[in-house]
Amino acid sequence: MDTCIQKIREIAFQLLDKKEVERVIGFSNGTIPMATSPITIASKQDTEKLVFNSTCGLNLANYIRQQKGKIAVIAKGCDSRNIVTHIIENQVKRDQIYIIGVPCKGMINKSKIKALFEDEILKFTEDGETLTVESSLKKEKLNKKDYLRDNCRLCQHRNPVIYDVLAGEPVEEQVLDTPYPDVEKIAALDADARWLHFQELTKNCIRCYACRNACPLCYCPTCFVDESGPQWVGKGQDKTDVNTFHFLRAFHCAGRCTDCGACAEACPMDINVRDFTRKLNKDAFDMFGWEAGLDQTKRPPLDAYSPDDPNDFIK
Amino acid sequence: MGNLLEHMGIERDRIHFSWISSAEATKFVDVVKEISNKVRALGPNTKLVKDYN
Amino acid sequence: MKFITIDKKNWAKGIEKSRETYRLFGPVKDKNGSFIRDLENDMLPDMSCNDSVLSAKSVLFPQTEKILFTTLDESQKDHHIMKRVPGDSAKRAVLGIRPYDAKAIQLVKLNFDTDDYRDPYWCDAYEATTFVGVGINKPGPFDFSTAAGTGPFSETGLDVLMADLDNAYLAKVLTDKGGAFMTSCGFDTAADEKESQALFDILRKEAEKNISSRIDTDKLKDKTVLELHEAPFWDDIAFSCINCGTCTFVCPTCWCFDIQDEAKQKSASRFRNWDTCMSPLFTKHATGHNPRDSKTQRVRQRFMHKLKYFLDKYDQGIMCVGCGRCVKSCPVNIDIREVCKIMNSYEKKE
Amino acid sequence: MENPYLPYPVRIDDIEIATEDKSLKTFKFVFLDPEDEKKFSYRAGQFAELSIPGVGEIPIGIASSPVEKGFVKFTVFRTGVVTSHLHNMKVGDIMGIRGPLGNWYPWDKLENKNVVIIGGGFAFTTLRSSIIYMLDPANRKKFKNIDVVYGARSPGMLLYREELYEWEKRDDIRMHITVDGTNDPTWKYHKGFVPQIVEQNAPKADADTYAIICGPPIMIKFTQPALTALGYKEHQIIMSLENRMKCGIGMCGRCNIGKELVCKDGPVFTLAQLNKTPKEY
Repeated sequence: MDTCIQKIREIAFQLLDKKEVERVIGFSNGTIPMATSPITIASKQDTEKLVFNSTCGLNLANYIRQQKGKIAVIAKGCDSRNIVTHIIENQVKRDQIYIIGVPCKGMINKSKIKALFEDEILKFTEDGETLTVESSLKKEKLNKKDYLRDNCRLCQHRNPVIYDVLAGEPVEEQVLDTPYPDVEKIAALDADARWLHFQELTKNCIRCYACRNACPLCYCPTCFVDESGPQWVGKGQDKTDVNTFHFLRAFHCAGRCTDCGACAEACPMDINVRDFTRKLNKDAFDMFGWEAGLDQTKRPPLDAYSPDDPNDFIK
Repeated sequence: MGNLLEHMGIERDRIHFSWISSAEATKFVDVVKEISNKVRALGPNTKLVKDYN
Repeated sequence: MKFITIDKKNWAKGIEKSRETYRLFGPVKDKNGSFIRDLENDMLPDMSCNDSVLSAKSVLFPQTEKILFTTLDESQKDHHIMKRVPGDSAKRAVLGIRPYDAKAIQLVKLNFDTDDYRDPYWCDAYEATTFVGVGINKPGPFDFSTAAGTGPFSETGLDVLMADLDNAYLAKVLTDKGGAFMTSCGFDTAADEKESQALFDILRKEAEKNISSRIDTDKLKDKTVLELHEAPFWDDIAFSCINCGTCTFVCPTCWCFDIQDEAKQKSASRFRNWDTCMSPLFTKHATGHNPRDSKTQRVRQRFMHKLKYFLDKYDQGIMCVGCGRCVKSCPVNIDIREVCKIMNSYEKKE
Repeated sequence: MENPYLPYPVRIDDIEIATEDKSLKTFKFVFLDPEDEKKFSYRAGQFAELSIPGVGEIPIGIASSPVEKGFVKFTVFRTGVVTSHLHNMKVGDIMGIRGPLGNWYPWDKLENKNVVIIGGGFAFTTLRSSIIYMLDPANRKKFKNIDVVYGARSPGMLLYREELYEWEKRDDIRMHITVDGTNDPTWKYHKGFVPQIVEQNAPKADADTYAIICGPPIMIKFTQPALTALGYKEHQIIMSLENRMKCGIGMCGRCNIGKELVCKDGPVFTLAQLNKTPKEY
């Protein structure tokens, strides 16, 4: 991916130079190791600030709504699928968005890397498949493949599904025999163990709503947890309220989630919120053969009625 | 929804979806009876109940 | 001034002994870091842990706290008359609190304990609490506490400051409260005052040398509120923000809260919960009008409050102790050090 | 010191529909414990939190006047969860009041001055409190001329109509009542928006004249230039703000404009003060 950044910068420069777009949305370097930050660029001189590497785990589709004029956005496979979902849901118009597609080999799991070190990481560099990570106590050379985020490990759409230009050669797609091993693992437990799993999962949740706010799907003007008349969910730390927030939010993403992993990436408490959404993704796939964001012409399954709906409650 | 709650460890029989027209009174009664019986068999729910102290 | 040496072999026993008088809080390791928790039964504080993910503010200011209650049952004599939840005035001690978190509590105190009103929940908890801090021998890369008016061995707000000397702790008793706690543990091996202080000075200097991260706040005071408020840089700072509450919840000095009522059957309760200026709901009027409707306005509020309004209002420095938690936790890496730099160096163009 | 979050228990003594569209009701409360009434000693311009257990609290300006004893009155617009619940409550119901909160109109400074009171719509509550206070026989001589400009959408939307017409008959207060429009041929007062009526009828400013404004943001915005045109300086324009509040005692942090907290440092500010703060209200 090192080479694609040159390409991204060139494309962005040209677009701004020729005034084809007003702004380019991409990533810039962060102020701390393993951090990148979404950035918007309006001048071609600033295109040098753009970076793209395997720490760009957020989803830039989250930044393209309600922008003025035409904008360009850098999109990984999952980002592009969320752009498709935005188009279907009338959040953006296709001709307002210039998509700079980036074939993606996966983003890294920052928590897993941090867990290797007793102290803070001071330096992180990436060279192809090798990650070099340094703290004051030690220096580790890691194989990127071993430190991918779970959603990237299980990703079957690494190449953008929609784009105006590609900033790199398409990468080989992974084909998985069991695309939902995580869901199956939980499903294999008995009911009480499953319950405990989810209780343990959300135990540290502080309801900062980073998961919701990092999610490109969560654009409701008033989220159900913020609604006061009627108030659906209590606002405190009661575990029932915390869980209700998580499973209802997940349900609102049913058939729309691309498993981009931005929710888990954003969580300051390292909660794998995907344990909720993945189950719904699997159901959407098993029941409707549906994966979100692949086709601009089809509405998500929970958004449409079909006479051959596999559910039996309509009888 | 039912699937997700079941996945989280809530018994499947505690949640029920049905399509009943306002004209189908007997169906409504039947469905409610069926659900009540199922839930009664499960006993009191302890999950997703607010601690209230 | 009194110094006490505590052999680490005696530490656990002493802490257990203190439970006769104190309810204990301290850092506990969890899967993604340490948390300050109520140390139930025989749990011991993890004194070796790196910084806790959340600060120690929750000991005095829990994220959710029931403050009032009543019955709605009209057959009861005092129905609909709210009463205070019986306070827990039992003595408590926070073990292993970081010096910057203790300083933060002093800043928060300016809000909760004022000439006009005293918040009884926070203040009662504060008065019941003994703060037993531990100096930071090796500050991490995000620690800019020395530039924020505290430091790895700062004594402000602590009752005891301990230094970790591998096999032993050297405790400096700073207040009577601290002395009482040490006595309750049975820690009474006095150490030589002069030598001990010299050792603390060395440790402090070593630790402070390790801090390379800093912020400059010297010019903030001289700028007007409106000059900074109307400055052109806020949109750029706010662009990446997703408006989650992470920065405010992990912050040891953020004290804003919400008050919410809940009713179940015949009982009604009033709670307070942490709130965040990042949420549009924070300032939204019932009419729908919102004085801080845009993300930029909310991000600006956070930094203006910490780095300008607080400074002007209390003249006690900025409302930041340099712990670096918000820098580490922000999902989009908005860095208060960078924002402070931009604000501090801003010169309005005529 | 007492718990500032603990409301005084009160009983609803009377409920009056205040406007023709029934969106506003005036509630009269009596303290269950007479001692609490003494503790709830307030000045005109202050507000209080009306507290309904299990539902929530709302900050509302006090409509009764310190010179009225034995009860407190609030006029409440039905808009959110708590106000809707309150509108459905009955005489005799028990709830709570927490306060008095915030500052008040600067009565010391206004002594021996001409006072112009300007209000619009629902925001006439603390202004009613102020007028009753100033007209009290013990107080009237402390003030020089009193002018009142008060407007609403239509005659039926004016608050405290009976009192307005009574004041109209007096010679120690000049009333300028206005409505945006009306089909009533017997309407004998002004027609037009408040800023325009201010410009036409309010006295020109001299060093001894102060204006007190309370109204919706749009009215405040357009009344300011009218006052400036009449020669009012920014320290002579006194305004009462409202922002979302929870604690009412300056602790919960949401109602700030710059370093000032509307609930504690306000709600009353001079335009001179407001011009130094961000316009986040």
